[in-house]
Parts: sequence; C-alpha cells; structure tokens
Amino acid sequence: MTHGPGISGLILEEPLLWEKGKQGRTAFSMPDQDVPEATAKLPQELLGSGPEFPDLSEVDVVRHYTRLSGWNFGIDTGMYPLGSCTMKYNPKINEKMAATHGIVSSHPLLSDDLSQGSLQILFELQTFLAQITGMDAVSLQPAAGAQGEMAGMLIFAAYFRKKGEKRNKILIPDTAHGTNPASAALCGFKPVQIKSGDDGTLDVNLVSELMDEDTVGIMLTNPNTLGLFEESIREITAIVHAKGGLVYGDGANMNAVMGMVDFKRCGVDIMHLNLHKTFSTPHGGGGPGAGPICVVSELEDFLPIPRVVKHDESYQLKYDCLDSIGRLHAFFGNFAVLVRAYSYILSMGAQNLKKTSQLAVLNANYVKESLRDVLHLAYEKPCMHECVFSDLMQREYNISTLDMAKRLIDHGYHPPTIYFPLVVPGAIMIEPTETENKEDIDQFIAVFKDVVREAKDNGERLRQAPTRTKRRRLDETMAARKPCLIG
Amino acid sequence: MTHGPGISGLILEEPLLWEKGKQGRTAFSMPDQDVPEATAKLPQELLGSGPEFPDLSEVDVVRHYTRLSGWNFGIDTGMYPLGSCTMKYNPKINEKMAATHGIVSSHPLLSDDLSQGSLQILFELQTFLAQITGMDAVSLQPAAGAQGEMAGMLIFAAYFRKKGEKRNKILIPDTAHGTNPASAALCGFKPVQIKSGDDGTLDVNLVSELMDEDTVGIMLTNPNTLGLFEESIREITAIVHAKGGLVYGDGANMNAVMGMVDFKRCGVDIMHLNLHKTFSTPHGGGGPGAGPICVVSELEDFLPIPRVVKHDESYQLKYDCLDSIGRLHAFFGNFAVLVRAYSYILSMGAQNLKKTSQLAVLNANYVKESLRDVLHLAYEKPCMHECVFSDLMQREYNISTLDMAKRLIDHGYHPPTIYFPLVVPGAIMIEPTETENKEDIDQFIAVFKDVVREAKDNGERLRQAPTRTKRRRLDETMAARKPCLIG
Amino acid sequence: MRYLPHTDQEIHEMLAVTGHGSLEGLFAHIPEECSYHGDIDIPAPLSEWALSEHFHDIGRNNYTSAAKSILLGAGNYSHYIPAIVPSLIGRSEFLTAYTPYQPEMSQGTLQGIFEYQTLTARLLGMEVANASMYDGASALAEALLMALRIARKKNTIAISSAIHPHYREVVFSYLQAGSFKIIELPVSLDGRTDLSGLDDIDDLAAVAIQSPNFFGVIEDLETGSNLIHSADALFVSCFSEAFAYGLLRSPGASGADIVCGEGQSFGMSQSFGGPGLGMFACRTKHQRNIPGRVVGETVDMDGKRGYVLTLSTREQHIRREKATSNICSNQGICALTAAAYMASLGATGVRRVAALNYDKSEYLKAGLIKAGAKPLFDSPTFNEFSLTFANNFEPVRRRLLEKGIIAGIELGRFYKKYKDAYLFCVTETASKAVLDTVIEEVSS
Amino acid sequence: MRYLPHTDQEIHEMLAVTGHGSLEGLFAHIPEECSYHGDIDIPAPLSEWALSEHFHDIGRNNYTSAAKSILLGAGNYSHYIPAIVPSLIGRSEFLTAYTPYQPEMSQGTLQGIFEYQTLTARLLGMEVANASMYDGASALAEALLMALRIARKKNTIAISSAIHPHYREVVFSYLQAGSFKIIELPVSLDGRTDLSGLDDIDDLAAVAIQSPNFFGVIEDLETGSNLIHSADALFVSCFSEAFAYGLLRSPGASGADIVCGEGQSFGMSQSFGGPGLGMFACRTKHQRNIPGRVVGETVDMDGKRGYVLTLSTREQHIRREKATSNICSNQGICALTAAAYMASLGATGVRRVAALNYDKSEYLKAGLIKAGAKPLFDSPTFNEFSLTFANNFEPVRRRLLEKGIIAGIELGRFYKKYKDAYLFCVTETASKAVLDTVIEEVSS
Ligand SMILES: Cc1ncc(COP(=O)(O)O)c(C=O)c1O
Ligand SMILES: Cc1ncc(COP(=O)(O)O)c(C=O)c1O
Repeated sequence: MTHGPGISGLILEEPLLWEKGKQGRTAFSMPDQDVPEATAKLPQELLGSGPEFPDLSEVDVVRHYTRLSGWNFGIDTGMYPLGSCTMKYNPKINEKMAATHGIVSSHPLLSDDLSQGSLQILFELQTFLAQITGMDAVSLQPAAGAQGEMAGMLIFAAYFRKKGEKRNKILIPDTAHGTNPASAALCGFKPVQIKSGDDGTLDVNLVSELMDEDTVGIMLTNPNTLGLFEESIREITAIVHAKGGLVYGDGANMNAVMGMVDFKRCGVDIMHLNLHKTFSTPHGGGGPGAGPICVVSELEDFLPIPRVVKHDESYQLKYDCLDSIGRLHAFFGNFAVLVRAYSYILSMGAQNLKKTSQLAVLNANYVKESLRDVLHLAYEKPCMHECVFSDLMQREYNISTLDMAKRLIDHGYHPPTIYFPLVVPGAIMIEPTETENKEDIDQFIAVFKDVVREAKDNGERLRQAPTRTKRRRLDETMAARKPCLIG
Repeated sequence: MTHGPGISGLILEEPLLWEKGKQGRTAFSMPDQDVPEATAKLPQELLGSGPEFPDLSEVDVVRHYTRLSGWNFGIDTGMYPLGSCTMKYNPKINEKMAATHGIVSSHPLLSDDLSQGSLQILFELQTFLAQITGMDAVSLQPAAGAQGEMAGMLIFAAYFRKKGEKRNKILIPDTAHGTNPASAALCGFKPVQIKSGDDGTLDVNLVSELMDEDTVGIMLTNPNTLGLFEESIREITAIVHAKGGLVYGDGANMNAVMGMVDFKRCGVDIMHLNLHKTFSTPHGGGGPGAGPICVVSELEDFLPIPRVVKHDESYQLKYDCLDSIGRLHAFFGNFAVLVRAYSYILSMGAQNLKKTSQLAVLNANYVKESLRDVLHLAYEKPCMHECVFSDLMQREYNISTLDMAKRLIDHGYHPPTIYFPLVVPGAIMIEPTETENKEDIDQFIAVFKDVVREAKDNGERLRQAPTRTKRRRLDETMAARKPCLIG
Repeated sequence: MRYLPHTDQEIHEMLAVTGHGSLEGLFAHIPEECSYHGDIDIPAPLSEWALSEHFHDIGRNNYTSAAKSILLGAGNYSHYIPAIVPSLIGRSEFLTAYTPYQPEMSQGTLQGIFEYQTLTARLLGMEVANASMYDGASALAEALLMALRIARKKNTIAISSAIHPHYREVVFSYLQAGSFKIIELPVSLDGRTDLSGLDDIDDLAAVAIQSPNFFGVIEDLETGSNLIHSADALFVSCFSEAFAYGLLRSPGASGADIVCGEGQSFGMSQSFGGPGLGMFACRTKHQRNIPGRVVGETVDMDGKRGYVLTLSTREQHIRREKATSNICSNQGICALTAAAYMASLGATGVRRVAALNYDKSEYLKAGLIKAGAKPLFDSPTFNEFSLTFANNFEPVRRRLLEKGIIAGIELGRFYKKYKDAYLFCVTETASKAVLDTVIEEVSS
Repeated sequence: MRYLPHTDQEIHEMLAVTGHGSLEGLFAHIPEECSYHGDIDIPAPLSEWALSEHFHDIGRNNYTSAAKSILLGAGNYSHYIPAIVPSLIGRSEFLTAYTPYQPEMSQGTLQGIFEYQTLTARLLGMEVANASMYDGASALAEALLMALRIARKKNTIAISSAIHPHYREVVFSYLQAGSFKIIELPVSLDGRTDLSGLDDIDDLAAVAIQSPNFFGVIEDLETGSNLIHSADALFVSCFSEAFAYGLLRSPGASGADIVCGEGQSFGMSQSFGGPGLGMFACRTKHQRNIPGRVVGETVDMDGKRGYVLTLSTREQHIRREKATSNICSNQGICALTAAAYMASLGATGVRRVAALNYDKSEYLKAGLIKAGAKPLFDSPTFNEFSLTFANNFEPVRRRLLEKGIIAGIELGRFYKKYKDAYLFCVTETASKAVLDTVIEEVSS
C-alpha cells in the first residue's frame, strides 16, 4: 500500500473564545492615559454597555490561535491541488515586503506627493499586468475576482448606455464559475447559458446562434474551468464583436498561459485576474484577494476611479474620468495584496513567469496521463493547468467523488475541487500548480491509485473517511436547516 | 473521566532532509555575480568538493520545517510544568524588539562610539539585574547557566590564587543541579557532597562540619531544586565566610523570589541567573540561554572582560581589569537573548516582577495542596515555585513516574521534570509558573488525578502511553548502545 | 528559480509521460493568432536582497512619520496592534489555506470565523454576522441591496450625506445598473442626518446612516431608528470606526436592522487603505438574505461539535445568478485578525481603549477651540471632529507637516459647502505631546 | 498585566486552598534577614508601544549602515538570510520548547538537530557532530579539553597565534584552573602557522589551527595534519567562517581529529556578536568523549524510526563532576537555524555563495593592491585578507565611514606586531559599487 504523508498525532482541543477567560484579564498593553478622562461628558443615551468580549490573558490568546492553527491545512503543510484555485506556494519574502514600514504605515488620504511610494507600486503593477495579459489599461481596485467581474459588467452597462443601446442579455457558458452569472445579474443582465460542447469547449455555432443585438456580449473563461483552452476564441470574439457586443474574459486561470497567450489578440475586451491565484498572494483561508481588471484602450475611460497615472516623474491620482463606472472600494483595493503580487512579479521576471505556466501545464498533463487508467477522464483533450476526472468508474462500487476526496485527507492531501464544474457529474478537478515537484506528484498519484483500489476492495473505509482529522464528516444539512451562526 | 486538551489529529510525516531533493534545485536567492569569477586562482589542493547537502526548492524547505514543527510542543501549545525550568510564557513583543534593525545589524567589533545602542542595553541590563538580586556588579557574558557557574568557579579560583591560598574542595548539596558539580570540577575543585536534611533543606551543622580551610566554599541553590527555600542560608553563609570561604548561589530559581529576597543580604557572594527561565526568553528547544553572574563589590574586579561601563553620558568597554578571569565568549555573550530579557524587565517594572514571583509561588502551592492526596509529597514544607512528589503511592500498582509522565502527554500536557532531584526516588517536580491561569491548572490537576486513578484501574494504559503522539516510547537504550549520530 | 522545483531531467521524464517533445509542445493546440509575441516586457528578476532594497527605497517615498502623529482618520485609522496578533494570524496554516471547502481540514479557520461572527454580533448588538465583506464601502452597498431584496417591490433608498463620501460613491457604483432610486439626506445644523423628510419619500425600502458619521458626529441612532421604522423602511446603520462601539451604544441596541462597516481599526495595518474588513450583521429573521459566506455550528459523525460553511444556497455556487451576492473570496484572514484583536482587548480593554480615543480627541478639540477654532457642529463626537479656523489654516498645517504632524484633512475635498473646515482624528496612538504641539502651533 | 492571568478573586480562592491569608503569607517562612527591602529600583513598566519607541531610539544609536557596507568580519559576518529561515525556525513549537527531554513530544526539534548534526558533519568532512556549543570560542576551549581527556597523561597543548585572539582568550580562561601548559605557535612569514617546532614540545596532547585564520589566510591543513600527527598529537581544526567550507577542502578531508568553530554565518543575524553557534565535530572513535548534547537515531515501541537525546552518560545529569563538559543549555535554535540555512543553500548554493565571497574578496584585494596597498601575507585567502598601506590609512577610513562604509579593522588592536595592518572582509552582501568606492578612496 502507498501512503501519503498523513499520519495521526497529538494536537490540542480548544474551546470557543468566550468559553475561556475571566473578567479583568487582558492581553492588551494599555497605552498611557496622558490626558484627562472625559467620557463623563458624553450624554448617557449615547453610551453603551460595551460589547461582551471575553477577557483573556496574552498566553490565553496565543494558545487559542496556536491550537486552532493546528487544525488547519495550508500550502505550507502540503499539496493542495484544489482545481481552479491555483494553490501555489506563497513566498515568505512577499509577506516581508508587504510589511515594509513605509508601506504598512501609509495613510490613503495623504496628498499624492506624500504617497509617491504607494502610487509607484500601483502604477508599476498596472503596467506589469497590462504587459502580462497583452491588454492596454488596468485598474487594481477590485478586491477579488468577483468584484473584478462586477467592474467588467458595469463597464459593459456603461458602454452600451453611452452608445445609447439597450441590451440586457449576456452569454455565459455552463462551465463558468458561479460568480460570472451572479456578477452579470447584479449589474442587471440576464445570463443566457451556453451549453459547452462535447469536448468541453464552446461551440462556435452555438455562440453565433445565441449572440444577437439584445445581448451585450459574452463572458468566458479561458483556459476554461475544465482546464481546457477555448481554441475557437478568435472566432467567438469575432462573432460577438460583429454583433456589436463585448467580450469579457475571466482570467482566473491565467497561471496556465503567462507569456504564452495574448488576450488582446484573442479578442478579449475586458478581463480580470486573480492575484491570489496566479500571482502567489496567500488566500488567507478565504481572502483577501485582488481582482484587477485589464481592458483594451477603447474601454480605458470606463475604468473605476481614481486611476493611477504618471506625469513626468511623479505619480498621481486621476479623478476626472467622466465615463468611469465610479468607485468600487473605499480606497485603492486590497493594497497590501497588490504589494505582494508586485513583489512576486519582480522576483520572477518574464522568463520565470513563462516557465511557471509551462510547468503548471506540464504538471497537470502529467497527472492527467498518470491517473486516466483509474479515473474516468472527462474530456479527451490536452489540458492546461488542471485536469478533470469523475467518479464514473467508481459508481459501481457505490463510491462517490466525496468519498475519495475525504480519503485523500487521511493521506495528508487537500482534496481536489469536487463537483465543479457542474457539467461533469461527480467532477474531480486537479490543479497541481507549478510549485509541486515530481516526487510529490508521483506520491500523490500513487496514493490516489490506492484510494481507487480501496474503492473496490474496502469501500466502507472511504465512506467513513476521514478518520485522522480532529472531526469526522460534518453534518452540513443540519447546519443549514437550523443555522447557528453565533455562539 | 477528565480530559486534558490532548486529542488525535492529522499531522504530516516528513523524511530526513537528504531523503528529499534533486540536484540543481535551490531555495536560495542567488545574489548577482557583479565581479569576475576568481576561484580558478585558488591552488587545487586547497579546494574541496563541497559538502553533500541536499538541493531543495523553497517550498520543500518550508514544508519540511512546518511539518517538523507539528511534532513539537511549546509553551504556546500548552502547559509545560517542567520543574526547575520555569517554562513561562515568552512574550512575542520581545522577539520583535530583538529584531529591531539597529540591533540585529550591529557588528560587535565597531568602536564604542558606533555601538552606543548595544552598549546601553548591556549597561542597563547589568544595572537592572543587580537591583533585582541585590548584588553589586554584573557580567552578562556567560552564555547559559552552566557557563555562569563556571565563571563563578573561576572567580573562586582566582580569588584564592590572589590571596595565595590553596584550597581545592567545594561543598555542593546532593540536590544541586548536575551542572554545579560539573562546573566546579571543570575549574579544578573537588566537589564534596552535602546530604540534604530530612526536610529537603541543608543542615547547618553538616555544613559547619564540612567547611574547612581546604574548602573554597559552598555552591548552593536557593530556592533549591526541591522548590524549598534554604531557611538557614544566613547561618550557612556566615559559617562559610567565617572559614574564609565564598558562597556561590545558583539563581536559576530566581522566579520564585523577585522583590522578595535580597541575595546579598543572604550572604551570597556570586550568583548566576538563567534569563531563559526567570526572564522569559524562549528556550528554543535547547537554547540559546544567558547566564549572567552577579557579584558583591569585593569580587567585581574578577568579572570577565570586557566590562561595560558608563562614563559621563557614554557607554564604554573596559578591558584593563588585572584580576579578571578573562574572556568567556567570543564577543558579549548571547546578546539577542539579553535584549529579550531587557525588554521583559522594561515591560514588567518592579511591581509586576514581584507579583510574578508571588503568583509563581501561589500556583505551585496550589498544585501541591491539590495533588497531595493522590501523590506522595516529598517534603512537608511550604514550597516556592515548584513542588516535588514521587511515585511512592503508585508503586504497588507497578506504575512508575515515567508511566504517569507519558500518560500526561496523551492528555496534552508536557510532563513535569521526572527523576530529578536524585534525592527523591521517582521524583515528579511540577513548576506551573505564574503565567498559567487557575482554570488551566485546575484542569491539569483533575487530569493528573485521573491518571493516578488509571494507575490503579488500568495500568497497562499508562505503560503503553503515549499513544497519541507520532512516535510511541523510544528505545533510548538502543540509541546509546549503538549510537547513530548522523544520517 | 527557487519557486520552480523542476530539474531539466524531471521535465524530460514528465514530458515523456505526457507525450510531448518540449514544454512548448504542451501549448501546441493554442491557435497561433492567440499566442503571445516576444517576451513579456517587465524588469529582469530581482534577488531577495535586491527586492528588499527596492522596497526599502519605495517605502521612503511615502510620508510616514511615526504613526502617532497622523491626526487623520476618515475611514482609515491608526491604532496600536499587539505583536501577538500578526504573529498568530500569520501562522501559515491560516495564511496559506484556501476558503474552507473541506471542513475536516479547516476547523481552525472555521472556528476562528465563527468566533469572529460572534464577537462582531456582540460588538454591534446584532443577532447574526457574516464571515466578512470586502470593506466598509462595499458592505454598505451590499446592505442596501439586501434591504431592497427584503423590501421586495420598493425600490428607493435614502442615504445620509454624512456617510463617508467614498462609501456613497461605492453605493452609487453598485446600484447604478439597477433601476433603483437613491436619495441623499441632508445634514442638519447639528451635524446629524436630517431625517425629517422621510415620510415624503415613496417606495422607501431602507435608510442608511453612519455613526459616528464622516464629520465625527455621533448620530442619534435610536431616534433615527424610530423615524425610519415609522416610515416603514429598514434601518441600515453603518460605521467606519469600529472602535466607537467599545464605548457607544451599539446600532443593534438602537434598533438597526442591518449593520455594516469597516473593521480595519481592529488589528489591520493602514497599508494605504487595504485590505480592510467589511463587517456585516443583521437580525436573525433576515439571515437567509445575508450576502457572502457564513460559518455555522454543527456536529460530526460522532456527534462532536464542529463548524462548516453554511447557508450556501444563498451563494453563487448553487443559485448562480440568483445568489444574494456575487462575493466569493472575502477578507478571511482580516476577519480572523479582527477576532484575535477583539479577543486581545477583551470587554475591559475595548472599553478602555475606546474611552482613551474619546478622551484624547476631546483634549485636542478643547485645546483647539481654546486656541480660536470653532467646531463645525456642536454635537458630541467620538475620535474625529470637524473644525473651522478664523484664519487660513493651511500655513499652520504646513508648519505642522514640517514637524512631522499631519493635522487633519480638508473637508472641502469632499463637501464644497464645508470648504474651510477640517476633519481631525485622534486615537490612542497620539501622545499628549503631539496634541500640545498642534494646539501651540494654532495658538501662535 | 497581560502576562499575569490571575484575577483578585482567583488569588483569593487559591490562597484559601493553600491556607494562606495573602500573597505575602506564602513567603512567611523566609527569614527577615534575607528579605528584599523596599521596591526594586528599575523603571516603571513600559507599554508595548513605549517599548517599541525605546528600542527604535536605541537602535539608532548603533552604527548600522546598510549591512552590505560593513567590510569587517573577524568572527562575525554579514551574510544574506533568506526570509524563510527566521520565519520557519521562529515557529513557536520550535522556539518555545525546552530541551527535548520528552522525545515523544519533541520529534520536531530532535529530527531537526539530527539533521543539523549530519549537515555539519558533511560540511566539515567529519564522522559525528554534537548538537551545538555556545560559540566558536568556547567550542575550541572544549575541543582542547576533550583532546586532553583523550590524550590522558599529556598536558600540553599548542595553539596557533593566528587563531582569533578572542578565541585564544577564551581558551586561556577555560583552561586557567587546570594544570595545563599552553604554547602559542608563531605565524610564519606566509601568514600560516609555523609548525616547525612541534617536535620539541613535550607532552603534546593537541595542536589547534584555525583556517581560514584570523588574518584571512587559508592554512595548509593537510601538511599541518601530517606534522601534528607525527608529533603524536591530536589535530584540532577550528574556524570562524563556516562558509569557507562551501569551497575549501574540509578539515575532515585534511585529517583533523576534532573540528570546531563558529556557525553564525549560517543564518544568524549579527546582533552584536550573539547568539552564535558553536559547531563541533569529531571522529566516531572519539564520540563518547564529545562534550555537550547529541541526538541519536533509534526506534519506538512499534519499530518506527525516531530520535532521542543520547549518550547522556557523558553529561552532568548522570556523571555530574565527571561529565565531559558542564554545558547544559546549548544553542538549540541556532543549530536548527543553521540546518535550515544549509538546506536552503543546498550543495549547489553553498558552493556558489562561497565562491562569490571569494570572488568579491579577491576583487577588492586586487583593487586595493593596485591602488598601492600591500598584502600582509602572500598566501591565498578566502573572504578576509590583511593589508598594509603606504600612507596612513586612518583618514581614508574616516572618509569612508562618512560614506557609510566600514573599511576593515586595525590589526593592531589584536597584534602589536601588525599595528599598521588592516583586516578586511568581503562577503556576498558587498556590492561591486561599494568595493569600487573603497578602491577609489584609497587611490585618491
Ligand atoms: C474561474 C473563476 N472565476 C472567478 C472566481 C472568483 O474569484 P474571487 O473568489 O476572487 O471572487 C474564481 C474563484 O474561485 C474562479 O475560479
Ligand atoms: C538549578 C539549575 N542550575 C543550573 C542550570 C543550568 O543552566 P543552563 O542550562 O542554562 O546551563 C539549570 C538548568 O536546568 C538549573 O535548573
């Protein structure tokens, strides 16, 4: 039998914060009261009784989070082949750079001349991202991919508003990430689903049938969420453009094609990037991310304000953009996330970014070829950064994707993305990313094969998995039926 | 049944460093080669083939140590009542202060005027430690307690050499830490063991019998390693002084008596402190520590060089000390450890240091009273910072101290110090320290009582313990018989 | 490159398995007309050391006096952050994890976020809270969208013009594509929102007020709540300074239906305004309408307590275009940071630090008024306040800048009407010495 | 106080259990004549924030130009430290653990130290290594004591006067109380230790040489080894710059019996000289005589590989006054740091960085010689070298200091004989630009 790195060991239980503590303790170092107390002046009706936080000592807080951290799994712990999420290594130096004194202490409302450092980072990062995508102009404001999509959809709306056209439908493939239709709907568009072709990519004819003068355009992901390159993208964008529409590209999967694909040449008008995927910023157990949008020059004026521009040798904020969709963030987006991506790009340079994509694609194809004998491969095509299997071959043993995923946990691997995209029933989407080395991938493959063997020989073991974790399978139905959201 | 916080969870296995890697990988960011290569100039016979280190990528190294850390237990993980080791909370702010740019980047050989910051820290810390102990002068050079002891013993030797006296014995209680006799022996003295009295403290009469003109004096620990205060210390030191001897105090247990005991008044001539115990610097899984020595003014001239002094408003290094025992460290001792202790003392102030000792003693007495019904209490006396039990009551069940200690591990506690001091067979020495709160101590007590119950009811469970850890009991005999020290 | 582990030999071996002759071969199916021409035009790679120098240089091009002397808030505050908070939350098991889709290997994040939700609800006096929004501004926009969903047919909302101008801009951006009507409520002479006209507004779904508002004035939320509810609208209460509720009556206790705002004050560095933390809470009865992720308590197969992402039917993964919001990645680690910060303060600490903000702010305000400044409004304030000056204040501000002190911000940047007024902020990080310097400079 | 968790009520409850009326009561048995009078006279407590300011101010009183321009080593070196090293080794499970007395809950530290021992042995070409000593100086002293133990009756040792003067001082301190004879061996005209007189020394237990020595000169260890062994003495080889063995033939390969030295270069910051890392290695046949702790491999009850502290019979816990050394706490976390550093470099990296040290050092040396300086010795050097100058060098050094460059150190501080000579150090952190500035200043 092949083992992954997962084993059982001693970890520590820890109650909820407010199940600990004693009134009067504190973990906070109280600053000096060097001015007179004045709260007596406040009208009684404005005063509250203060929130019921637990009072803890410093070591209480330290142990609480230290123990909690032991119940988590991050990239630093092990392989995290979560498809569509690009869980690559997050360099520590980027954390250090983002903690540079002059950067963490900068206030967003100082005048431009007092903020040249931060503005330089923003300006240069804009330039770098334009270069990497092939697009013309960039706004870094969107705080995540979905906000980038929304920015894009608002630009769609503003563009047609300006042109005086009333269109309200938008084409979105059935493989799209859920945020795509949600963002479009939020901006008043009615998503029209395009069924993806049998080979997992878009059928040009279908697009051509659906695209009409009531439709603002298309929102597509390339490489798509099946890890496949939309080879007909030029035809598709031509069709959309011919009908006066615009093309939105979801660039969350950019990690597959840096230095290999030029999105402007593909005919994309607007696209977002997920810096917390392709550009190595840590996902933080949920965020913050950053979802810059890149546009062709024709759409530059629609970008959110303020814009960061350079005049002579100085960086400035520009507000007077009449066509702009306005502001999306209280300040400049998730700045410290942008700083990390900037640090990453500077560390890599052009050749390493290109190599990154090549190795990401190599790793995915290698996994695809290595597991295709034991797992049903959803599409017979060369894949990009990820490959999609399903549990078709395991159903006869009454074993589902979920069971296999949970068993991988016991072996010390974060499971792949499962049950997405919806077009592949029981999908298992594996994205190794380029930072995994061959030995580790080989071990993962061997373990996965073993899990598949177990599916046949010892299914109950899979259905009971995971057994090594602090908690076994959790009752999600009960959680949703009787929500208990605070303690 | 009562449970400690220990549970089983998923952790990750990890091979030895050189069982990983592939030639050509690196985790190091290579600096620019901005000068011509020159190694060809080196004579062939001086060149080596380079060490056989494994070549790893950055994420390989990161995962390696992240995983290893999961097999360890620190104060931040949980309670660590390791007697005689004062495992108190190590404040994070001290780590940050020690990382101040101006401090980490200071070179030890710059002239005094370029090192005023570092010298100020050293000078002020000397002053603080003198204040805290009641002694007159301090050297911060010793790198750990044992080196402090050695410094003290060298001063003993130098003192009698200067006086022209030839003495070669030294009195050391049987409860002393092993480093005491070892340090004395290293400096040419023959340790004469004093049997401690039935109550665990020294018998004045015995000291008076043993102290003679061939004896340089006494080396005692107060509070001693049984957690008891040597109440006759004044009589003892008077006897030693009357015979022309000197008194060395092992101050490793200073945490019990800050602001409560004045060591000069006790008659101590030289003592060392363990900053990695009393002054909260992290022990780092073995070190570095710092073992400053404090002396009465009569012995100041014997302190190691260089000394740090203050003249007018500037700090200086003083080398011209004819009586000095010389240098003990290549530079100034474990400077960054000293910085942490300095930061701690500044954070605490006088009142909090005193309170620290009071609470440390309170916690120990509370544990003593709470466990005395189920564990044999070695000595019926008020204890200081730690209390000592034994496995006497458990022997009838064929359960040893070791078995109980190992079972505590499964419950998520670091075991107390065991089998030390040697005078208590099967000793269990518990030092909670002041940073443990009542609830946590109560839980520890309850768990320990449960372990004792198990000793009777389910002894095999204890003899098999620990079972939750990554590795079960390790074969120490084999390790020593066939040493395998490198891989 | 230290992040790319593949040796040439391994690349060879792997290519053999995939059946490709070269790395480029893996991309052979990409149409030529899509492909990138030439090399990406970005600088050559910097070593770790060159990078550090570069950042050091860049950092120096920002004005950052010791944080204590930036007497400016306006949505971004200087507060002390205990060393334990970043050191704990920076642990890589938290930092390098994805959204907790696999609860069995994410109980750390999940319990942490559950605790965040709970402490947030307690702070704001509300019944449920979500796992975070991007920032205070988008949280407000989402709160109004939520109110519109709850109110169904009504499509008008009213927002106070004393709400942070940037927040209002974001609201306009978010709502621009819908067919909603947004009315801005005027500011009364006392600096509070004028709610007198609510009854005249048709179709009113919700009213949004910020307290303390952009001028630093504490709104009378309770009275507001009554007026809004009698106009049959939902009361959305927002904030940019979470510390206020360490001292002030909470919006929940004052009757708000939805409360949202910015949590940057709780342990996030200023970092040019981001990342911050959109805090978001509401009443239980509306919990199925809340945007974004939420963590809920449940049990595992053995009946043991555990935590999962829940109510996911509200989210895009399931309902796609019918989701309550498009938000997916949120501000996870910021929420965890805020929880650790609230836990570090405790009930006792949050009250004391909040009071200290008030005390220090009052000290400067009183001092400046004594020196001749006039409060723009007479109502009570928390740690920000607005003043006008008899003489031109700009030269004084410039002199203070030379001393390393940023003395407030020109309200005229945001409101033409108040173009001679300045908004000041004083937190616990401002020492009396700095405040005295400002007072002196104004007096002289 | 945030480190002291007890509330007054808890103190009361606990005192009740112990049977004391007050905290002072716990100390009632301490004789009055021992007790502390009054309050400890130290400053009032500083908050975290006041403390940070204090350290910031103190830090500025040290001269620390960008590290790259301190062209000074002499036992303390400026090398680049990858960000991963402190961040990994600073993990609290490593940092806040005690010595691994309970192996089942310390496998992290234990495997880490075992790896350190192995990499150290590989670096030095030796068969076993211990878990660390305090620093290079005390490691040398302990090595000589070990050699004297091995050599039994012989009680003379010879040490090269080209060994770091501070190390020699420490040797004298450590050995002063024993009845040993220490002979200092002169330096030949080529800057290497003159071993010609060994045969005339009676009772010679061991000879210690440092390479590269204090002047930067690479000793001919192989020839040395032969001479020493023919004098029937043990060969102790020491070093202050561990990086040298990335490039140079190891002492082990050259025949040394015991190798020891300073490991600060491998990932420890300079920090005014401490903590450093005493590296210590020897031949297997002497392993039971080694001082300090060692970690060994073994198996657990299930036969699985694991690590424990071993050979403890050598230590004071067991043999007390007969222990091989009194060392107890060592430099644990520094050893772990060095291992992580060596692992980060890898075989390829350590060689390249070591070569770069050599290249840069040669560049400056050649440049200065061209500018008129004279090498004090002609032998090859690694990253340090000694020069004399035709004209007084002090004014040049002062001018360079004004430019932020520390140009070497006066050898006269250590050797009267070489009072006009200077010792320079150039590591990978010195940029060509800085080196050119020095050359220019000397030329002008
Ligand atoms: C293809 C795709 N598009 C959009 C998104 C949404 O990005 P974010 O979570 O940053 O809002 C994701 C994230 O999972 C994605 O994978
Ligand atoms: C009482 C006592 N003395 C001396 C020492 C030795 O101190 P160090 O380990 O710092 O050398 C110790 C350490 O355990 C101790 O407990």
